[in-house]
Amino acid sequence: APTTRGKKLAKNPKPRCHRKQLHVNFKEMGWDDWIIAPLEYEAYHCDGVCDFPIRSHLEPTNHAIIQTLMNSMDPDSTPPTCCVPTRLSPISILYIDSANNVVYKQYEDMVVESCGCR
Amino acid sequence: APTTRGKKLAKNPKPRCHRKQLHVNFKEMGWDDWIIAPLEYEAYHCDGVCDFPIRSHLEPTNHAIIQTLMNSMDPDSTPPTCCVPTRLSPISILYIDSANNVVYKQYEDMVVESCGCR
Amino acid sequence: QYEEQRNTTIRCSKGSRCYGLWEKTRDGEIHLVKQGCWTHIGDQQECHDDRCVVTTTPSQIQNGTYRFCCCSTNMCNVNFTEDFPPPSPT
Repeated sequence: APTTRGKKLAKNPKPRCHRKQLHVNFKEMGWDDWIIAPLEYEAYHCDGVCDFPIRSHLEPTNHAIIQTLMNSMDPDSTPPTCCVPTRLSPISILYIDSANNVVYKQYEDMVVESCGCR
Repeated sequence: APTTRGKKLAKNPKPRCHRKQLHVNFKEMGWDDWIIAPLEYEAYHCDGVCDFPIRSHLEPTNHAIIQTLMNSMDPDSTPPTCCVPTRLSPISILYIDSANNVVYKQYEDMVVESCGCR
Repeated sequence: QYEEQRNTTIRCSKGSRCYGLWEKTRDGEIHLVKQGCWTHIGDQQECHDDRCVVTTTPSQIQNGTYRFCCCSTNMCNVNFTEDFPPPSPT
């Protein structure tokens, strides 16, 4: 693999923290016995590495900046920070409650809007 | 390893998501050329698995509950959620600014108070 | 806790501590630099003492002449004492 002054470039470096698709199918999860609609939706999820230095769009906390720096200095002593949702949005769901009523409700934190290192 | 109806018990299962110590030494990080005090502090960090079902004290979001369930159903299709700080607290820092003034400031999000799966 | 700043005394909020920062010159002269309330101390710090004792080797700023301490009783940061390891020979 090509090297830059002794630092071997990883053949296919894992992509940096970003949002990826995650298609949720309530039927496959067996939840269609209480959920009327929607029976599937795009939830997205976060994946990828949080390497040093953390890019500003990944909105690191001060703690994440420090932990990432310490991980870059000594990977064995400190784990890297993790790529997780930093902003989530709700979806509306129509479902049958335990008293057999049809209920319309907004479920919070169901769709990932952005990811970051924490 | 002992088995329970075919499901092999991991020899030493990785501990569940929890808070661990992380001692930060600003001198070792080379930051003692602008930080007067403190030169070290306990920042803690989060580590451990987020397995199904996520315990309530790990305060999962709805998205985290769904992602964890999907991961338990098909680990290859969906990664697990990640153990990250859910509550952080500030520390006070005395430092020298670029104009060589001594400044006292409260830095937010410097100490992990609790961890959760996100 | 009360604590003094330029001959005025201010009250620190509940749970916070007092701190002081001095400069100690090579020939032992001591100048007050800053005093105030230390509101967020983290687990580690020695701010729980009732006297202002400099326990950590000063940072390299200002050629190591700064003396910082924090403490937890009224007016405890009026002056300081030193109790830190001598810098290791380089």
